[in-house]
Amino acid sequence: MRALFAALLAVATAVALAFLLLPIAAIFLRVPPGDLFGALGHGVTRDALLVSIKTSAVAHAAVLLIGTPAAYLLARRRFRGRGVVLTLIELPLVLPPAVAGIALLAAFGRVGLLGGELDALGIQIPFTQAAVVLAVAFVESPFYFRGAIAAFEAVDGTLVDAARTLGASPARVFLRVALPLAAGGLGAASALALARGLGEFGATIIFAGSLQGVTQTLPLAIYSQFEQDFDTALAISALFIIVGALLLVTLKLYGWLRFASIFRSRFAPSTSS
Amino acid sequence: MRALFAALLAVATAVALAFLLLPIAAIFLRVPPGDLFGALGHGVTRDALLVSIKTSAVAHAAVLLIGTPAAYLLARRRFRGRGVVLTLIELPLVLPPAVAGIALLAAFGRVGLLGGELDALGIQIPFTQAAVVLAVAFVESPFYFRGAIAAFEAVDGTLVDAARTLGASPARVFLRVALPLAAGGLGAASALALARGLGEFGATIIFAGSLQGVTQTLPLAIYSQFEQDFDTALAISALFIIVGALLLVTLKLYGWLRFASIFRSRFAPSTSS
Amino acid sequence: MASLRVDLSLPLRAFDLELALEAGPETVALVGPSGAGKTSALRAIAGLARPARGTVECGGDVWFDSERRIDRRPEERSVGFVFQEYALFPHLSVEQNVTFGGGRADGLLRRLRIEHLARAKPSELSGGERQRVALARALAREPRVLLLDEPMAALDPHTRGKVRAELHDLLRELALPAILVTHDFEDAAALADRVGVLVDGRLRQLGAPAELLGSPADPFVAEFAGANVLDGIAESGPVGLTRFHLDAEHVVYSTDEARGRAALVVYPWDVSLARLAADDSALNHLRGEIVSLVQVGNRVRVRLPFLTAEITAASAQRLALRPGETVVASFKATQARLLPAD
Amino acid sequence: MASLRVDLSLPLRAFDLELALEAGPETVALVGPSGAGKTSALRAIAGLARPARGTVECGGDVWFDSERRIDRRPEERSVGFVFQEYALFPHLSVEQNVTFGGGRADGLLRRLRIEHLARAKPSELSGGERQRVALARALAREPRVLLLDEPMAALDPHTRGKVRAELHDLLRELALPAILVTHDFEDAAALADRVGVLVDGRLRQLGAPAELLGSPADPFVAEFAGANVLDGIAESGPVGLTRFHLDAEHVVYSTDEARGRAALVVYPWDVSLARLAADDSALNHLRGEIVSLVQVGNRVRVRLPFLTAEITAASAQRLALRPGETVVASFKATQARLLPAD
Amino acid sequence: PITVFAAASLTQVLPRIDKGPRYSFAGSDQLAIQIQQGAPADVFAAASPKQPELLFRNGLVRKPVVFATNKLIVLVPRANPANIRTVYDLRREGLKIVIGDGSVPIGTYTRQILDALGITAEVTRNVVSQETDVKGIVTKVALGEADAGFVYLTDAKPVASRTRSIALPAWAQPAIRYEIAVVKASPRPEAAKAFVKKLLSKRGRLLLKQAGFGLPEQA
Ligand SMILES: Nc1ncnc2c1ncn2[C@@H]1O[C@H](COP(=O)(O)OP(=O)(O)OP(=O)(O)O)[C@@H](O)[C@H]1O
Ligand SMILES: Nc1ncnc2c1ncn2[C@@H]1O[C@H](COP(=O)(O)OP(=O)(O)OP(=O)(O)O)[C@@H](O)[C@H]1O
Ligand SMILES: [Mg+2]
Ligand SMILES: [Mg+2]
Repeated sequence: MRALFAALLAVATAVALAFLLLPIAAIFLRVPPGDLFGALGHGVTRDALLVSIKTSAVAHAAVLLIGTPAAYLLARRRFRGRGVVLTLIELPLVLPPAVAGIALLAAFGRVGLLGGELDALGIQIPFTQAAVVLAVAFVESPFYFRGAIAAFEAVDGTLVDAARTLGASPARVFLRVALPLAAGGLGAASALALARGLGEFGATIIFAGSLQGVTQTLPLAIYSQFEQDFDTALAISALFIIVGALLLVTLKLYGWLRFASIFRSRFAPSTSS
Repeated sequence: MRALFAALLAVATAVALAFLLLPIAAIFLRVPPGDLFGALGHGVTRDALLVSIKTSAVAHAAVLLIGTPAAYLLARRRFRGRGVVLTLIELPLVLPPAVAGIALLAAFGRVGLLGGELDALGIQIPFTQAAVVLAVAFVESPFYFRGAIAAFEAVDGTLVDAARTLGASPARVFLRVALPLAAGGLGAASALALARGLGEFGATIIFAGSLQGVTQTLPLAIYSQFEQDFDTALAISALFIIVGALLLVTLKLYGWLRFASIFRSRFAPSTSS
Repeated sequence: MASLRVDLSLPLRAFDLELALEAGPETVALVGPSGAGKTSALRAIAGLARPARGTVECGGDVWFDSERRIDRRPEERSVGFVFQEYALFPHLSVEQNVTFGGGRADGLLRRLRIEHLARAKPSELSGGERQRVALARALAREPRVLLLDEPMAALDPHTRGKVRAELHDLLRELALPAILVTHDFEDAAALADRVGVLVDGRLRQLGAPAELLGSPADPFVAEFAGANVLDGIAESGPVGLTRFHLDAEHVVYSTDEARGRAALVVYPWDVSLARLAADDSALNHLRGEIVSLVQVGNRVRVRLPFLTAEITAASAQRLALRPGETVVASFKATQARLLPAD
Repeated sequence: MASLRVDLSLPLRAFDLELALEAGPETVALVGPSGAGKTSALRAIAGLARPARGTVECGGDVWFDSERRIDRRPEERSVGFVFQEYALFPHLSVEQNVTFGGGRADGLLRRLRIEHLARAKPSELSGGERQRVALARALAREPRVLLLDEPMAALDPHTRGKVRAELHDLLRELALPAILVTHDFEDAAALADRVGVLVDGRLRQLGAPAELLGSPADPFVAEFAGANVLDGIAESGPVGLTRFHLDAEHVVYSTDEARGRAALVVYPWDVSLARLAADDSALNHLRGEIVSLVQVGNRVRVRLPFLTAEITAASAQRLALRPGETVVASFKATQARLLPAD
Repeated sequence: PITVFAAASLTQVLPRIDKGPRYSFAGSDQLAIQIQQGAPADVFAAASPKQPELLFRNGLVRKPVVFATNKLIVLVPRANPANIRTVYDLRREGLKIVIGDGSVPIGTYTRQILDALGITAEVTRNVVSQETDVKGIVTKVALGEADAGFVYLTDAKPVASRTRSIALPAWAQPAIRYEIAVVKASPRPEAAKAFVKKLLSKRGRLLLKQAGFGLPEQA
């Protein structure tokens, strides 16, 4: 009985890991190591890599900058319909990428909801890097939100109370207490979101199109490569997986430390203050 | 200063919500309510809906059944390289759907890694519903894993110790203590994973193809509808959003209760036992 | 000299907290069982909880007044709050914790003998050290009122004695209105000028420790102060005495007046023990088997079926008491107070 | 009758826990400051922590033996464990909690007077009730050893007194080997036949409460037992006395032998107070200002710069003591024990 | 029933010709990849000769045959905000034009016709997106995001209500041939061949014509 259960757990874990890792391994087995870095040679790949990095960085920064305070508010305020809001925030998760793309067009496109207003301002989003940024932000932000709200909810309320009785303004409470204490959770959420954003494909191609050096991200490049040269496509994919893995590892293992330390140093009190 | 900060939070939240919800709202504005339910009339839609429900259900069941014990083991055992494993599990998150599809083909395809073995067993996975199930499971399981592991880690260790001193076997500890106590977190993770699985597109179309009534899920149907009748496609998209929303709400608000109660009733001790 | 005036009603889950008290530059302790509303009271004073109605004033200015719609934010009230588990900021050093609200740390750290810990993180401190850091932090902004929520609860009794003494001296020096929450009557007696017993959100009694010991307002207070509380029926007895029936056969007498259901209160140290009942009319006798003997300091607590007696180790020796033996517990009718039953 | 024999060494973060003790059908208390290793000791006995070496035996059979590579799983050892915060299963009713390990609940619930709570969830219980449920659960499988980790700590002192008494009786009835962890010496003295003082993983002393009070092995134990501990330098003094220098001007005498740095131990209740030093050679006198007066029961604790005296409320009255006044504290040289300094 | 892998642009017409088989519609190249990976297809109908010929060379399919031709058109939103009348208007600065990626047939054809018309440079300047998929082009024009896009004549049908088509000079049209081939691995070669026959039959050709396809001169 005992042995049975132990075996059961072990098997389940083995199956799960095998299932998740086998396909990834398979890709590598398909790719001659030469191609792997050969892929980097491709102008297409390099351009795409740059676009991906640039757009992900901007999108992620935006998500952090806006998402963090928003998550803080949603985590601390208790208002009616809060549950609904929290659910709505996760809605984009359900959308098939194509639908997400259409949705973005319907909202920010030339003939979209805000098309007129944006036009008036002389802003045109579709087919620009701005569009890529929006698409990436749209698909990744729900992931960050989830994690960030949870992280802020986990911050011990009495520490906040303590800060207030010590005369700290809400802003100070946020910067000096909530943020540093939530840093761990925020870091993890940020990693997850960034990862998801990097892999974004469907929404981008519909909302931003695909133009080398402008809106063609790595996933788009991979896709267009399939049509031409399957092996290069695989090589780029493998490359992509490596990048992703490195990203996850760094962010997960060291990210939150950095994250935390930033705030500590940045907002650490000085007796003179 | 105080007002400023309060305003800042409010604005951030408003922007975030607007950004996430506007596109979704926009789609509905694009769709005449008539079409919305007209869409349900389409044979294609109905078939796709069925396929989606069927495959998601099976995939999700599999993920829960295998993922839960695996998550339990990973959450409780402390072994070297645990961090690595936890990261590998999240790797599929980074993959662009298309790459995921290729990866699955490379692993389970006829000429894939296991192609020979599977052939020998007379099993053919690609382009069958089994393939859809695998694709969905592959993209959704990392989400469940993350949540489930966290949920199990959150279970108070002394409760487990208590159960053991009361003579409970590991299996009993799992069923009677860990599972019910983690139910809340498991429910949430399950909801997120299911949502993600429903929207799956890229991996499915490559690994399972798009055969109406067999492997054509709702997202695929929407895509192929663009080819035939644009407005219907939009309508189905809108429909899809509604389904997704309902799903999330029910699962999030009531799901975990059900989840929990299942285990309570199922595994509740009876003085006779 | 600032004084704190509180008169408020705060709705809690199970009941409303009704608190009215005024404190000059003195320490007032709030004691009471868990869930009585002690912490809630402090939170209301600090502005962390909003009373349904009432007023909170400190010296001249008004912190809260439901009628005048005044409700100053916690950060605008000048309170020093020491939280139940100290609530130190785990990510900040001791010094950063203390100076969080502004002000300088070194003076306080020296005074509380923790200057050598200035750079340490709270997680590296012992319970006693944490408590001092919490105090220093609360005092750093020179608050006009000090609120302490079970400052000793998190300490092991070994450090507890020391810390209690230090805290006592500190409170005397500061001479501010200080509200000290505890559920230990001894802590309260040791640290406070006045003690209020809070039960289910109501102040049962407020007075000097000796007062509560000497004339407890109700059985609950008496029990809290360490007395034996026996339930029974009172009826008029011989000349100016009240006859009190514990049960069918056991009867005792009290000089207090009472009729019907009542509670008889007698302190363990007013109960003497003997092998045989000395025949003395004014004395109450209760015969019973010794359940347990516990030495505390130079005294021994002897537990009997009805009550507990506390006698000197010396006389316990002399009587050579053992568990299971039958003894007679005696106490004067004048020391048997009668209170209306709860 | 089963007896528990423990002799183990368990590596902890800061130090190794070295524990050797044998317990018959009696209650042995482990007291000590926070972090001393008390909980770890219980965990090792229950099989929740694995010692580096040693043996754990109960009655005939061996639960752990590093040499013979024996390590029975917790679920296969027959221990009843009451955890520090009770660790009741929040999702199960009281009855389900108690019967979790099998066995029937009703008898125990009745005996512990909680049968009316059978259907309640732990979250709906008071501290005292939780503790009883935890006890019932631990006893349901009729364990051969009972381990209690601070069973009283989570109680407010009001319920504490009652519960302590009940627990005492229960332990007597059960007559099992029981290890009771607490960091309160009074609880230990009240509940245990023998008390072990654990500090930094080492048993400083193990004996009957009276023994620890009467002849503490070291200053730490003495302090734990409530004594004044004064540091100073000892040198040979007049006829069979040891001269003990507290500082430049203050000197006291003891009948114990000691040289060099040492600790002087004297219990508060052995210290008497007077306005003027009675001239009595065998008596030690220390003059000082009263720091504080605290009434505890019918006694008053008077804190002076060097030590604390405990006198009867009556004599405190007679002397009309006030904080700030100067008094003379006296104690016999025979009551001033000298111990090697820590 | 047999399984037919067919180019997305055949989504509507094939079921009309024969509702028997199971169809999987996708980009011709995707289908090719899937067949290489062992997809259980019996018939492969592609929007260009490229992939069928490739698979034929690799011995995965039998000899492909041409069964339809197609034309390129310029698709513009019904509102036609850029007011485009002829292909030459596409040279105008600041337009938003969507074309196929060089890697997909629609892209290659588009480049050919632009060269033929000699307006490659000017038009390419206006290209805002190179789609890997005709759907992408159609969608963007249909939603009015792009001013114009080059697509197959047959792709205009589903979005007729939202767009208008601008014909391109016949002399510049590249030869766009749809080829169909029976997959070698097919377990039901007879049924597969039968399907191909149906497609080439009179009725098949008629329906293809109605759907807007051109027809190859009978072999
Ligand atoms: N924010 C709140 N809203 C409503 N009721 C509350 C709130 N916080 C606590 N309570 C309830 O008020 C009662 C008193 O809580 P409080 O913490 O003040 O008790 P306490 O005397 O401090 O107890 P303890 O001695 O255990 O700290 C409890 O029954 C609690 O459930
Ligand atoms: N699993 C562990 N591994 C290593 N060290 C541990 C472990 N658990 C606790 N410790 C350390 O062992 C020491 C004793 O811990 P323990 O909980 O036994 O002390 P304790 O006497 O029970 O304290 P308290 O009275 O606060 O409960 C502490 O310093 C703690 O940091
Ligand atoms: Mg409290
Ligand atoms: Mg402990």
